[in-house]
Amino acid sequence: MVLEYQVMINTVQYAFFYLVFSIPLTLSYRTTKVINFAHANLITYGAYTAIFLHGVAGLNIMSLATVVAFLVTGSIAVLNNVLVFTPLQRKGSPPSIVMIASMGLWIVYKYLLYIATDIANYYTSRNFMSYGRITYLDIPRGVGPSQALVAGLAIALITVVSLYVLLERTKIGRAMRAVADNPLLAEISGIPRTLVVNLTWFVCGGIVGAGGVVWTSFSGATTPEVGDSMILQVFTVSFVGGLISLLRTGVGAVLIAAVENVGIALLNTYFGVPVSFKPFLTFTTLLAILIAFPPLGAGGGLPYRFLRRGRGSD
Amino acid sequence: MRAVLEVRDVAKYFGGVKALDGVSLEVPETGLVGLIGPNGSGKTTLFNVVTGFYVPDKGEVLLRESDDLVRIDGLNPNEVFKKGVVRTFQIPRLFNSLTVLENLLVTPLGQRGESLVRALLRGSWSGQERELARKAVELLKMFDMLHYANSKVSELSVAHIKMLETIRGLMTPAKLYLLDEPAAGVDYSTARKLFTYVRKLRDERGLTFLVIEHRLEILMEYVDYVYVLHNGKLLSEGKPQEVVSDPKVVEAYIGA
Amino acid sequence: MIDVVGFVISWLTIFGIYSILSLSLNLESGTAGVTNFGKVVFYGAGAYIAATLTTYLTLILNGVDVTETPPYDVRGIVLLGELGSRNPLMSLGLLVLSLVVAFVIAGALGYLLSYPIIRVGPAFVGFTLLSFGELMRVFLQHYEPVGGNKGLMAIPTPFGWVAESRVREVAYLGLVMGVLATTYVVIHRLVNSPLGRTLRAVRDDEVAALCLGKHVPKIKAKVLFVGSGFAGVAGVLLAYYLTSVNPNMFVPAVTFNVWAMIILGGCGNLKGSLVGAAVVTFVDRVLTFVTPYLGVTVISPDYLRWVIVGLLIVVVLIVNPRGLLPEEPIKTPALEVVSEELGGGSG
Amino acid sequence: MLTEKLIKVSMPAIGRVSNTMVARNTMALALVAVLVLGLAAGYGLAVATGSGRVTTATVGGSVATVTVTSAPTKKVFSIGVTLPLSGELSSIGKIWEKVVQLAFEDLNREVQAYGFNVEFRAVVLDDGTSEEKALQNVQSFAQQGIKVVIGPATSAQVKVVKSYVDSNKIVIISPSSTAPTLAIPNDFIFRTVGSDAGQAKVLATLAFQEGVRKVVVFHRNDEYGKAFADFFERYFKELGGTAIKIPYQTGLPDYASEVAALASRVQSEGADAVVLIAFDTDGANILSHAAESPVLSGVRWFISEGPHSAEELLSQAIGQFASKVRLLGTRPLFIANPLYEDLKKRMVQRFGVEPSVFCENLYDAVKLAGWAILRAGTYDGEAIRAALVEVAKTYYGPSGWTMFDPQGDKAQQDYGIWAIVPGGPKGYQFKDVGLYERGTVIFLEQPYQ
Repeated sequence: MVLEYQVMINTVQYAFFYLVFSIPLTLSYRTTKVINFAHANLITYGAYTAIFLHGVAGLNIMSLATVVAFLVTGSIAVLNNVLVFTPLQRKGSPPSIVMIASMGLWIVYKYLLYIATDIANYYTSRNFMSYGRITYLDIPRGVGPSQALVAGLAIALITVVSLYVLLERTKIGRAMRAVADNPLLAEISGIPRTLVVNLTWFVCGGIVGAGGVVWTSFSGATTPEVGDSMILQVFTVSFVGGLISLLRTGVGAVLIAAVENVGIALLNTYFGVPVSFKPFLTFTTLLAILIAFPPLGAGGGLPYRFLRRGRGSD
Repeated sequence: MRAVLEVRDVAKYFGGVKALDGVSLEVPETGLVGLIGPNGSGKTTLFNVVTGFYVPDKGEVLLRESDDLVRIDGLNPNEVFKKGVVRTFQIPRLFNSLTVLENLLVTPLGQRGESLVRALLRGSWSGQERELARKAVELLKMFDMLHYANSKVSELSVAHIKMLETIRGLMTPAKLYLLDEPAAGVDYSTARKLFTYVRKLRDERGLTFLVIEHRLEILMEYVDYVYVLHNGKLLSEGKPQEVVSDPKVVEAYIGA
Repeated sequence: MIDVVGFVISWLTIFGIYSILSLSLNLESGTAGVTNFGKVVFYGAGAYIAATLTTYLTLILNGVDVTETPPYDVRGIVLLGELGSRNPLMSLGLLVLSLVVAFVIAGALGYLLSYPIIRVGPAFVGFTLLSFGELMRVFLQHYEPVGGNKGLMAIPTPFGWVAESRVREVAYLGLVMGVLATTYVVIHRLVNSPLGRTLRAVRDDEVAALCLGKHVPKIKAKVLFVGSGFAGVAGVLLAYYLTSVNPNMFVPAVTFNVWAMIILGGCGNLKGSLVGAAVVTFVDRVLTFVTPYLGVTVISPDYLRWVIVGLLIVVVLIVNPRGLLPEEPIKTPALEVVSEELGGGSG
Repeated sequence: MLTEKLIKVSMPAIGRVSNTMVARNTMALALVAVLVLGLAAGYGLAVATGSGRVTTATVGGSVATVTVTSAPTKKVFSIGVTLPLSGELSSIGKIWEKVVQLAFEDLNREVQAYGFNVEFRAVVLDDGTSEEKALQNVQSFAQQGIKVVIGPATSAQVKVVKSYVDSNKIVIISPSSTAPTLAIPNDFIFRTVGSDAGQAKVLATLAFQEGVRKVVVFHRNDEYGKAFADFFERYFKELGGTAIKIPYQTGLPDYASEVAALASRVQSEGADAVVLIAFDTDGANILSHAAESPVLSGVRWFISEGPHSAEELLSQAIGQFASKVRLLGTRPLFIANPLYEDLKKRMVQRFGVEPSVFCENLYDAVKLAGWAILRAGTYDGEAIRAALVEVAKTYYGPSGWTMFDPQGDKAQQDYGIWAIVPGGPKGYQFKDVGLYERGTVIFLEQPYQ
């Protein structure tokens, strides 16, 4: 095997990131039926919370950054919901309109961050348009795995375990699932839907932001485009899960991470395929999956919409 | 009387739930047949199977084509429509941003102006369009809705929305009309009016109807045959007065 | 002194190109409800078709061996600069050829792309098309015959043979306006026809449309054919206007700009698309006259412009999803029939 | 100064407006109205500053005020400057903006010292590193009657404006476009920097001279990276080496997978060096991942000018990596040029930033433009073009001699060798350690022990 061991480590590392970024996407879509473009901002804002803490306030404590980022991006997600998504849904706007509104939000947040980086640059004369890797004080380092791998593992584990406990073992989690399965019925049976939805947004937004913090300990240089340039991959991962299944989303995270790391390294080393084909590989995988296994149920196209439980089987 | 629709031993399962479990029924030509049953008894599922939304797990759905009965299960909803089955929905599915007139005009098949090239040549379809518009006007007049012709659906009352969905189906000559609770949410006199129209259409034009309805007191007055579904199975069938006096039916309704 | 005529010409030209895009997007997304986030695919395809056809054919028809001197090579570029403006007939012929081929190929691409997108629900359509745009960009970057990363430049323009630059600009503006008028008439007719009615029905409720016998996937494919075809034509006009294409011009941001135009103007209203395109392009241009004198460095006006655009999208959707101009009723002879009846009834 | 205050005051005001306008129908329209009014006001301001006898001119930057106290008949020439203040190159663009400010101040002082009663004024626009915007900016300049434009930055942008400026006779001086496809004679495009071919040759010589025979060229998959890699391969082969090219996609969130694939390839090919052709963000990203790879830490690294002066490269990890792999880079530079050292010093004094790549080329572009306008004697594109060629023949600036070749590109570009060494406020710093002279690289010092 000529493949560098780094390829394997990167696969694991990316799988962690995709997991942490996609699971909340799937969960928030499942509960609220909003295709959220502004998901990209949550990643970026998480990362930039850490960067501003580091570059402006001089703090490099990851646990602190993670908590702050969780609060910041969680609040942003709730704010989006309260100010934009809920009013739209209440007016009976179709999902496509809500999606386009989230696109508007995405643009706003994106350029607000640019403005913030410019202001920060003006006052500190540091370059925030491209910010080098942050070495955190509170994560073990030295020989062995990198900080990002340790933190990535931790955050992925915490996310998966806490979501499992939250969804499966608590009352709130059951309420969240009930809202996801049948919002109308949930409301009738006395579940405070608004609260549950806002809570979902907060948790989902917060997890993504925390993942963004870990990103700053991994990426060689973070830019305000980080979320945008990753959003298609993150959506691809969630699409593998049909935007419904958290388990399949996890499988998608590993699959896409493997395609992007092992796949391209193999193709380059043995077939001379340029490394620059990496995005091509990702999107071809997405299209292939969509064509071979079209999503069923609400996420499916017209011919598949009513095949929720499969043709004659299940 | 020959059957227009024949459902033979149809079953449809959702996970462990047997939504339909071996249902057989017939709708005769120019019949006005009722389909009743408590909530969750599989009435709408049956409509969905007949109109191609679901593929039955078992059994056949047959539709008359001149002298033969042909299978229509497994066809897509649009193909089922082309075969001559028109349906309405329990929760009306109208085109909300279109006017009442436009809603009616969507229905007819074979509109020349629906082709990409002909749509550009107004002359090629305006004659047909006028003809269809006159037909729509006639129907609207019949249901006393002409003055709403240019109103948007969102401006209509629930009763009118229900009526409009039924009228929309009538814009095309079909072998069979499936009406899913046409009188739900409609006041008593309007509901009676609606059923009177349906019956008149049946009598005058020889149309065939299969009607799901919860308001038995109205339905029983108009239909000539009734099927009762319960837990995905056929519980009873017969003339309205026979069914009403069937103790099994009474029990099912009270039990539910 | 400010050259007002020059300003108007350059503004109207870019307005025209964007209007064609916004009109076609309005047909697809406003009227038929296909959330097309991959508009840039067809725009880019059109631009590349024009660039490739024009550069290669100009060289070939002038007897240059393109295997020796390809148009993306510096020698080819110099030759194109010399040969491109010699023969009016050739320039105009290549224009017509590019327009036709771009419409057909971009349209066919749209038609074919409807295959994967009808397999996925409304939630996925936007992203599927968006990823396809990125796929195309990566492909173009690696495909050497269309210049790869270099792209193609020195594209001979249709009016390159006109000596006076102002006259040339006006002629090109005329061409753009002609194409825009054609687009408007065609799309206006499509919308105000039984087809347009069916499209709106599909947008409102595709399940109900399906139950009324409409072959929804086929209808969407048809719409994508027309919309993509016109986007391809807009791409042709862009390629001749910029005289240069490269893969990185066709990024998703272009699509979002067009979306902003149709949302501000009103989804479903064709005049709204024109208004949206006019406002956005006009503000952008006027800003270039103002910003140098503001002396701003801390906050880039460009960022501020995007924040405002984004906010407007959100606000318009919340306050009035129909945009500045609401959708108009479909104008067919049926309206006359009804008004006769209604008039006759009351009189 | 005043305008800066105005902006600072009006920004929160706009913010307030946008926060409160959530729910009312009229507010959307109001916002449009605010925008339009703002534009109108700004426009009035523009006209006022443009036509009146204003003695204080704001030049691009936020703090710059060129106070000129001279007779009211002074002639004012506007020069357009289109810079990538936002978008991909914005971190460099921001430094360039300051260079422009400095260059115009110097230019004005200089011409007035020579007794010309004129003033040059920069009309700075942001092109967002986008092609369409670059054209829009150049058109806008043209419509304001401006005949000389500095910029745009990238070759793709220059290509887009080329047809327009050629037919409208507007002189374009790009300080950083290096694409060989733009080496076209008799047009209105000038470039004050040498083409990639020259630097590729220097980099190939450097690598070969350092004893490297088989390299993997890891390059941006864009016009710059591709052309550079092709030239490098050609020259390196001529010298007798082997080069394997691996392009990587730009604009990615991170390059870890690419670096790992690079490592696999380096190992499987048994290459003894990596040549990295990158910009600043991607370069820094790649280097910091490479620093973690034992394979990539075991081969030599050579770098193009792109990542030079990027702040992220001065981290401890990359600094240590640099000395381990004895990282050397090339860049266009007339080494030990006192004018360049002076520019560097003044940039640090004035703005607290070191000049980044192409700053000296930009500075000279401004100076050349000014002197060419004076030499032409008339504000006319064709005359200025002719004058520019003449002026450049005898001009010597921070970038060295600026003579143009027949294609309008810098005829003689000198190249320097840089390294990352310990020192400076950040722990590590960039240091120019050698130069290229007649086919060989001469080291002035040995950066790594």
